[in-house]
Amino acid sequence: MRFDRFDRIIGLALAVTAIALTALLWRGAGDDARSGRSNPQLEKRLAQQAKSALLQKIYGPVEQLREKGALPEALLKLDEIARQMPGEAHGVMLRGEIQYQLGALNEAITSLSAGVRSEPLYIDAGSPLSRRNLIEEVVRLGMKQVAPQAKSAPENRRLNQALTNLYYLQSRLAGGCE
Amino acid sequence: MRFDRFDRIIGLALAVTAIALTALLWRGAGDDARSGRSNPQLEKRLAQQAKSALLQKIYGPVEQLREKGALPEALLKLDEIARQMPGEAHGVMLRGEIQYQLGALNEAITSLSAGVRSEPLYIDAGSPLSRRNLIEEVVRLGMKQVAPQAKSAPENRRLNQALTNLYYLQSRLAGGCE
Amino acid sequence: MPTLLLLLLVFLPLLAGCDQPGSRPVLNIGFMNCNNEQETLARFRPLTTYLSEQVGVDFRTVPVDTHEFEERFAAGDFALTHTNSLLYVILKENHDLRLLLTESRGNFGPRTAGAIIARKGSGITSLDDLRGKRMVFGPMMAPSGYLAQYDLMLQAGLDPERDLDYYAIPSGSFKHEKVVYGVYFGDYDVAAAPALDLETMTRDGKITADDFEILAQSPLIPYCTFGSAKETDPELVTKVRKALLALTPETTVAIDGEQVKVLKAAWIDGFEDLQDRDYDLVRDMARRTNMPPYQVF
Amino acid sequence: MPTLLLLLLVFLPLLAGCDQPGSRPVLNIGFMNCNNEQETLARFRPLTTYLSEQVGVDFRTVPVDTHEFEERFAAGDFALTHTNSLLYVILKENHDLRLLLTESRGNFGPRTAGAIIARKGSGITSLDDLRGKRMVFGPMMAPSGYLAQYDLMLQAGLDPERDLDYYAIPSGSFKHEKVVYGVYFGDYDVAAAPALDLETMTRDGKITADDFEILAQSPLIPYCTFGSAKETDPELVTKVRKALLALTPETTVAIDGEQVKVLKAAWIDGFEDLQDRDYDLVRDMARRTNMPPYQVF
Repeated sequence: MRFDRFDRIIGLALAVTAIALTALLWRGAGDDARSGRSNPQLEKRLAQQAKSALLQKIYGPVEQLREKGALPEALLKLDEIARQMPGEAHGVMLRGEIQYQLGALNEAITSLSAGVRSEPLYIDAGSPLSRRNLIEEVVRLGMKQVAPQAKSAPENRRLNQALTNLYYLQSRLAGGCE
Repeated sequence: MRFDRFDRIIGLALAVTAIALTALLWRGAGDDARSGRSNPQLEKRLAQQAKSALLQKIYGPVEQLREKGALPEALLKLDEIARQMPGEAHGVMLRGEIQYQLGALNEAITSLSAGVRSEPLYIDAGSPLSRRNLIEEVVRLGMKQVAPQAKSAPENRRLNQALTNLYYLQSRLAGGCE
Repeated sequence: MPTLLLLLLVFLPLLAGCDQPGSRPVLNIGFMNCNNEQETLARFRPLTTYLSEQVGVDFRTVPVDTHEFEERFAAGDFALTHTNSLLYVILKENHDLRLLLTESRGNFGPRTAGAIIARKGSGITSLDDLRGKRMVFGPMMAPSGYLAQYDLMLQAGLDPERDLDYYAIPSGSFKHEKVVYGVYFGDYDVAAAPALDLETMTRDGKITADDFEILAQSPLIPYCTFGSAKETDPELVTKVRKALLALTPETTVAIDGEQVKVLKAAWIDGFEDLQDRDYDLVRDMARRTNMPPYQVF
Repeated sequence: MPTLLLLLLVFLPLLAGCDQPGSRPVLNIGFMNCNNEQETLARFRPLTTYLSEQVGVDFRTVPVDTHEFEERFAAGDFALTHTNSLLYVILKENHDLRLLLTESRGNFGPRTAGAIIARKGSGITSLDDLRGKRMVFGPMMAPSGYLAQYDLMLQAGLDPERDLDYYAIPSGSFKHEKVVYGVYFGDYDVAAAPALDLETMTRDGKITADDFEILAQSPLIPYCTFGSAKETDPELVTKVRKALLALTPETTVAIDGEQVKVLKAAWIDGFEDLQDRDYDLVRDMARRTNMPPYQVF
């Protein structure tokens, strides 16, 4: 129930996507009619494109603000979107990126690892969603700045959580599983 | 600790009162010097006067608003004072009076009985603080309007609390103890 | 359509994990949003949890925007409703909603009032001074933030549509707080402010009694109200009623790893047994101001 | 003086019943009031109760107004302090306060920033446009509501005392919210708003990102800070530190008949181990703006 309005956004998005996909598949049916079955590869790519378009639409204003350097405004816009979709992976990744750009390194690590945990595509070099370069940069800096702090303060739960998150991102960069 | 600022108000008031009383007692000392001891009756009356003056000072703006018929404003002023002195008996009695005048009978009963519980002088016909007439009027109306409702709804905790408060006020009017 | 399923799966984790229905019957309680959904859930989930425990069914807390409440109620979405008094009157008139109990809070218990305020020192001291002024109202369906004040003005011979310079309704959430700040900061000359919001903002120290003139205050009208759909099992309604009346300020419930006081969380002092005829004042106001359920064009 | 006693007895019931000291040592923690005492107590009494349990002494929650904090601290009233970063710097400089831990909250964790905002569409889009405008600041001692913005303006070659039409500080409590509303409702052209308040007001739906232009935002400076008086037993300070760092979002404590989450009640995400040199940014700002502890006349 917490995401009641989000329910509706998603409902709407699903409806739109359903119509678009039906249209696409119907057009595709001409080419594919011989085989008599749908193509799972195609469907997967279509789903990815639909999701990507939806994310673009939702987070477009954030990207625009970020591109013109209005980072505080971009962050506020994210806060606004997060009211309806708290914890949504794309928003969390964007937040991490802006936090990093504004100098909040620990918070960026928290956000980026949360984002990757819920959507591994963000670390996948081949994905259009990929934020791999950013993550590499953050991990490099984090290992230099956060890791020594955390190791010298074993009782500091939050620092050590940041370290755990760093190790997690590092292992995902190296291709490891959770 | 909840009444930290009230501590200070009271501290200040006590200091002022102390100075005033010292002055008075010192003047009185001329008359009373023969007996060589202070007069407990006199001291009690002085304390009552000091308290009464303090209450007058604190609640004066409420009384002024009430007298010119600005009841909602008077109530707001009480809300404002209640921030520093929640539950103070004089404020609670004034609140009850205004609630009654604005037609909130049950709430007036709650306030008036709370006020009398913490300061019995309010029901004492001889006290300068007396609100006995008001209480009589409220009890009369309450017995007519609230009591039958409460009796017909034995499961209604709030109505029956109002009835209990009515009985309490009635017994205090009759001179009974708690 | 596996694609849709895929898309659904992508977002599904976000939708899970609020109310966990068990094997017991699941019933929705529609709660009218005051400021926003998060606030509504934070306020009423403890109450809903308490009711589920007491009544032995799984109630769900459903936050509903005012403007879509009637439609969803008509569609049978809610076994019980928690709305303001005007929405109660509308749902009663159009869909036979049954009165359950009225919520009690603040100086006037189960009733509340609407005030028309101006900034102190503005020179505006009576309703007559409103002519040609800029006014800010609360949301259209708010009994003590719009209806009561609109009615006060009509009764005083003022037509808000003609006699004001203009009037506005603030955007976004926290509209009642905003109308007060709108006058406080001089953007508007006068505002339609619920007495209860003036009370709580004063108690919070946001404003003081000296900041405003109260030009007029409406009679007391019922505050937020629980109702039950006519289809809802009467025995269950009786149990809910009993459970609500049995609540004391000390009653707690376990929720999200905390043990919280139910009434405190919901900002409620208690419940009162008002009668349907107590809402006639609201009905009269709605008739005079041409509001639903009596609106004619 | 029996009369005084009598008077005291009359009011005494009002003063009793908050923290019940046992036979253990009693120590005060001074908490800087943000909005008002009630709010401070509601936020920090669970935390204080938790610390008492963990450390084995009776801590008392003492709300303190900003302007009297230094005097009371100097008088030895507080074993521990919870203040903003500027007050930490002042108490450290003048009374050798020791840094304990920094509170973490919001987008920037243990740090926060001050923003200068204008209403979208006002035509004000850069700091240069501030000349001749009406501005509203937060309270004088607020690092992210006054100090940072004042400093941003000086650094941009603007003197708030000369180059603005005028500037004001709102009265009463909730000053940070009021500066935002002051611009929202057009009473002021620009405001000094803490980034954290913009964040929470946006999350509450009170404002949207589109309502404002952010003309400038300061670098990140430390947020609220726990400190310990130099007289406080170092062993006890270590225990407090450990207890604070051990807090998780799930940690609860029994208080007033409820079992509540300590961090949630206090609006805190956690604690961070900043170093004193992390506060040098605040010191530089205080020097540039001629604020305490470096104020010269």
